[in-house]
This record gives sequence, structure tokens and C-alpha cells, in this order.
Amino acid sequence: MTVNEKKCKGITIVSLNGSLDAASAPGVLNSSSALTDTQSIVIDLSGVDFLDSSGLGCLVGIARKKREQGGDVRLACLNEKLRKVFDITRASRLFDIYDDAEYAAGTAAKK
Amino acid sequence: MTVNEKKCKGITIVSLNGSLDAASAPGVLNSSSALTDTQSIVIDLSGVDFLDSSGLGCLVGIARKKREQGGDVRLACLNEKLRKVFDITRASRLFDIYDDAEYAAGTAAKK
Amino acid sequence: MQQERQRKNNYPMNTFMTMSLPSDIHYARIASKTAMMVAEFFSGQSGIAEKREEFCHAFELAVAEAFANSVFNAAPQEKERQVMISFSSEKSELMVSVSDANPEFDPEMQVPDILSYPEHGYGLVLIRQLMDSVRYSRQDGMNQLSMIKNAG
Amino acid sequence: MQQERQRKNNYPMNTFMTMSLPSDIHYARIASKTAMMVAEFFSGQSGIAEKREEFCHAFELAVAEAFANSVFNAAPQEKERQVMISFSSEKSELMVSVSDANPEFDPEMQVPDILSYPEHGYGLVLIRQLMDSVRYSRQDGMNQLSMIKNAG
Ligand SMILES: Nc1ncnc2c1ncn2[C@@H]1O[C@H](COP(=O)(O)OP(=O)(O)O)[C@@H](O)[C@H]1O
Ligand SMILES: Nc1ncnc2c1ncn2[C@@H]1O[C@H](COP(=O)(O)OP(=O)(O)O)[C@@H](O)[C@H]1O
Repeated sequence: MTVNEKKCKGITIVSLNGSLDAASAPGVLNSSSALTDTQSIVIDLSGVDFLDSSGLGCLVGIARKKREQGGDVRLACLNEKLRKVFDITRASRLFDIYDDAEYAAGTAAKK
Repeated sequence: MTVNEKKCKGITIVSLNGSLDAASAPGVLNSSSALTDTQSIVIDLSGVDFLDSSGLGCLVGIARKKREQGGDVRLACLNEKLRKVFDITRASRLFDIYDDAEYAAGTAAKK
Repeated sequence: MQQERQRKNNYPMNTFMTMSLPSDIHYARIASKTAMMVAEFFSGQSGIAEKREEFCHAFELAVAEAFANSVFNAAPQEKERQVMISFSSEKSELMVSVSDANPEFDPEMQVPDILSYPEHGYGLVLIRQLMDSVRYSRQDGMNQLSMIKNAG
Repeated sequence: MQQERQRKNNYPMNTFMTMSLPSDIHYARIASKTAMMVAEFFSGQSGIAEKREEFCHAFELAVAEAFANSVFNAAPQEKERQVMISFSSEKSELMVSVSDANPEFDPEMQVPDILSYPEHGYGLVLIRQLMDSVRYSRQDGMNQLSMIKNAG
């Protein structure tokens, strides 16, 4: 799992690449402070080819902590396999999900 | 394994895609008559991610039959893994190997 | 339990492949990718093309979940633990079974309310939704979770 | 044979993963990709980055070759044949063993002259060149080809 950051319209987009799963999820939070601080972010999942329930739990945990502190997290670019995980668990109700990370950053900036 | 053909400078370029191995090699010869008739061809291996000794044997068999009948076969775009197989078996001595399929077709046409 | 065993006997499947892997989360991806490849090959023979991707992902994800559960719920005293995986089939149905020597558990656990932001507890829910049928058995100190899906 | 067994005993390795697959060439790619994934994980822990790709390809290809040999040289009378694969390690050395119930064979076979366009006979030559060491043993009616390479 590799983690990259870029700024777009003042919002940090964190791109994850690889499998977000039980083996990699514990390390993800340490790899980017943007995932754990209070600022609103977009997580670009276009590079994530596999997500399991531990990976989902990691995203849910990020959302909970951000929102407790007044921030937010938006998700972008989920492939079919990832959408399936969100649909079955109804986690889609917890997230605003976008097809495009920069568009998601734009809507976050306007808010 | 998928097999595609195109013409370039009058020479047929046969592109192979997938694993050329013990499971797929027997079917390859039936998938394109250009591989078995007498005309000179270029085989583009850029889409082949894995080659084993049965796949190599298949290419050697094509070369032998073509040359017995006055034709030839050139190979193009072997990745590191494929080159390793050719080097260990010394099959590189049997083939003209090019980095570019269209360039290989050009040299075949001039001959 | 008795009932489970009877049900199992009604499901005579031919086991064609088995694996034994270390009970270490780093092997979960090897297990799940292998399951996906087996499902690909199986559905390539007897499956309908458009459902094939969904079929393969179901095995990839279900094995990832079951394997992770085996690793994370292992009894701490045991060393050199292994997780066993076996693939069986009957007509167009593929079954994968994941076995371990962990304590007995209740496979019918429900997912907690999503709006309370649960970070765990999705695994068995996913497995039940992805598969056509899921069977749990406890025998000789081993858990076995058998997951079946039709490729047709 | 005696000599082989002695050599084997000088190589005490810890077997951490085993597989049993159908003796069917369509499973060769599952076996070889699994071997590649095991090698990736193993060399990611103890290997040097630049040699890693070569190390992983060696296991991918060697297992493909050994598996194909097991399938294509099976005794015709046996049904429900399986090919067994086991992974073992010791320090930075990874060993994969491929076993079958085929007739005994000579693992030292040489490749025929390339200029005579041989279409077969490259498998064991490739294995010997890709690996640091290769051991053959025949025991209880089973062939075992053990292939060892150092990730360092
Ligand atoms: N293989 C297993 N061995 C022991 N306990 C298990 C096993 N699989 C599941 N369980 C139990 O079932 C519970 C629910 O599992 P699951 O739905 O996957 O959620 P999670 O693992 O995230 O808690 C686990 O917390 C555990 O108590
Ligand atoms: N697992 C095996 N069981 C029985 N015979 C084998 C096995 N592996 C190799 N052999 C024998 O060794 C020979 C050489 O094998 P190899 O170098 O891979 O070339 P090829 O398989 O192309 O003939 C085979 O033809 C076969 O006779």
C-alpha cells in the first residue's frame, strides 16, 4: 500500500494505492497525518484494487474522528468491487462518494 | 491467451497476449494461420507477461517450420522475464529479436 | 451441531485442491488471490461470462475475510498455527472451506448499526451476502466455515 | 538415493505452507502465481530490492516447469492425481518442493542442441539455472524436486 498527497483547491487529496486490507490497514494511518488530523480531505481510491472489511473499518474510523472534530472526508473513484463492499455493509450511507477526486475537492472547498 | 494480427509493410505482425505456457501453447497454433503457413512474420510479444519452456518450444517449432519452407519469423518486444528464458536456453541464437514490432516488419520486408 | 453435520452430508462435494498456510495476516492476500484464480478457472469452464467477475470477487473477498478471522481470533497459546483452505465442487457450484483450531464461534453474528461508525464486525456479514450459502461446523476442535456459490 | 537423503538431512528447513492441486495443466498458472506471491512476501522481508524481481520470477517459472512435468509425465493408470507443493525456509533461503507419484526420472537431463530446434527438454535446464540448488529424491513411490534460492 502506497499513500500520496496533493493539494487541490485548498483541500488535501490523499491517494491510496494497492490493497486496503487487514494486512495494510493498520499502517495506513501512520503514513499520512492528513488522514488523522482535523482538516477535511478527499481520499482517492482509484488505485485501490482490493478492499476488505478491515480496510472499510479503517475508512469508517477516519470518518468518525474527522467528524467528531468538525472535519469531513469524501471518497472518490471506487471501482465495482469496492462499491460492492460499501453497498453490502451500507457504509455508502456514511460517505459522500464521487467519481472524480478533484470534483470532490471542489465541493468540499465550497462548503 | 489472445492472438491478434495486423499487416505492416506487407508483413503480418501476430501479437500474442497473456501467458504463453504449457496450458495455452497448444491452442496458439490453431488461432492464427499466419503462424503456420509459409509467409515470413513478426511475432509481437509485448503482451506476453509469462513464458515457460512449452511456450518457448512453440516458438521454436514455428521457426523451424517457417524456415524449412523458406519463410522466417522475427520476435519483438520481449520483457526481462522472457529474455531470461531465451538466454538460459540459448534460444536467442535461433531468433532475430527486436525492440519494436514495426521496425522488425520493416527489416523483414527489405530482405 | 448435529443438524449442521446432517446438512453437510447432504452436500457431497468433490475436494480438488487444498492449502495450508501460516496463520499470519500477510498470507491473507496469497489465500484470497489464489481463491480468485480458482474461481476464475472454475467459472471459465462452467460459468456465464457477465457474472464471472462478480463470482471471482466473491471468492477473493470471502476468503480474505475468513482468513483474517482465523488469524485474528486464534487462541494465543498455540504456536505454529496453520489455516487450512480447501476447494470443492459439484456441477456448477464451487465451495471453499476455511478451517482453523480457534475457539468455537457463532457464525450468525449481525453487523452493528452502521450509523454508529463500527470499525469491526463486517466480515461474516460480507461473507453471507457474497455467497449463496454458508455453513459452519465444529468438529475435532476445528472450526470449518464452508462457503458455496453457483457459477451459473 | 542414499546420498540425496543425506544431503536433504543437511538442509533442515521449516515448512510453512503446503498445497495439493489437481494434476491438470490448467492449475499450473495457479501454482506458479502462488509461488511468485510467496517469493514476493519472503523477499520483501529478507531480500535485496533489486534482486527481488529476479528472485520472484525464478520461483514463478521453476514451479511452472516442475508442475508441468508432473502433469505431463504422470502414469496413465492413476486417477485423481494430485501434485503437492510445499514451501520451506531457513534464514534468507526459500525452498519450494514439487512432489508427485510419477515414475522415477533422471533430473540431470541435458538440453538438446538448440540449433536442432528442439521443441521440448528445456524444463529441468531452466530450473537448474534459475535456482541456486536443486535436489531430487525418490521415496515411498514419490518424486520430490526441491528447488532452493537465496533471497540475499
Ligand atoms: N475463525 C474464527 N475463529 C474464531 N472466532 C471467529 C472466527 N471467525 C469469526 N469469529 C468470531 O466472530 C466475530 C465476528 O466476525 P466478523 O463478522 O468477521 O467481524 P470482526 O472479525 O471484524 O469482528 C469475530 O469478532 C470473532 O469473535
Ligand atoms: N515430475 C516428473 N515425473 C516424471 N518424469 C519427469 C518429471 N519431471 C521430468 N521428468 C522427465 O524428465 C524429462 C525432461 O524434463 P524437462 O527438462 O522438463 O523437459 P520436457 O518436459 O520438455 O521433456 C521429461 O521428459 C521426463 O521424462
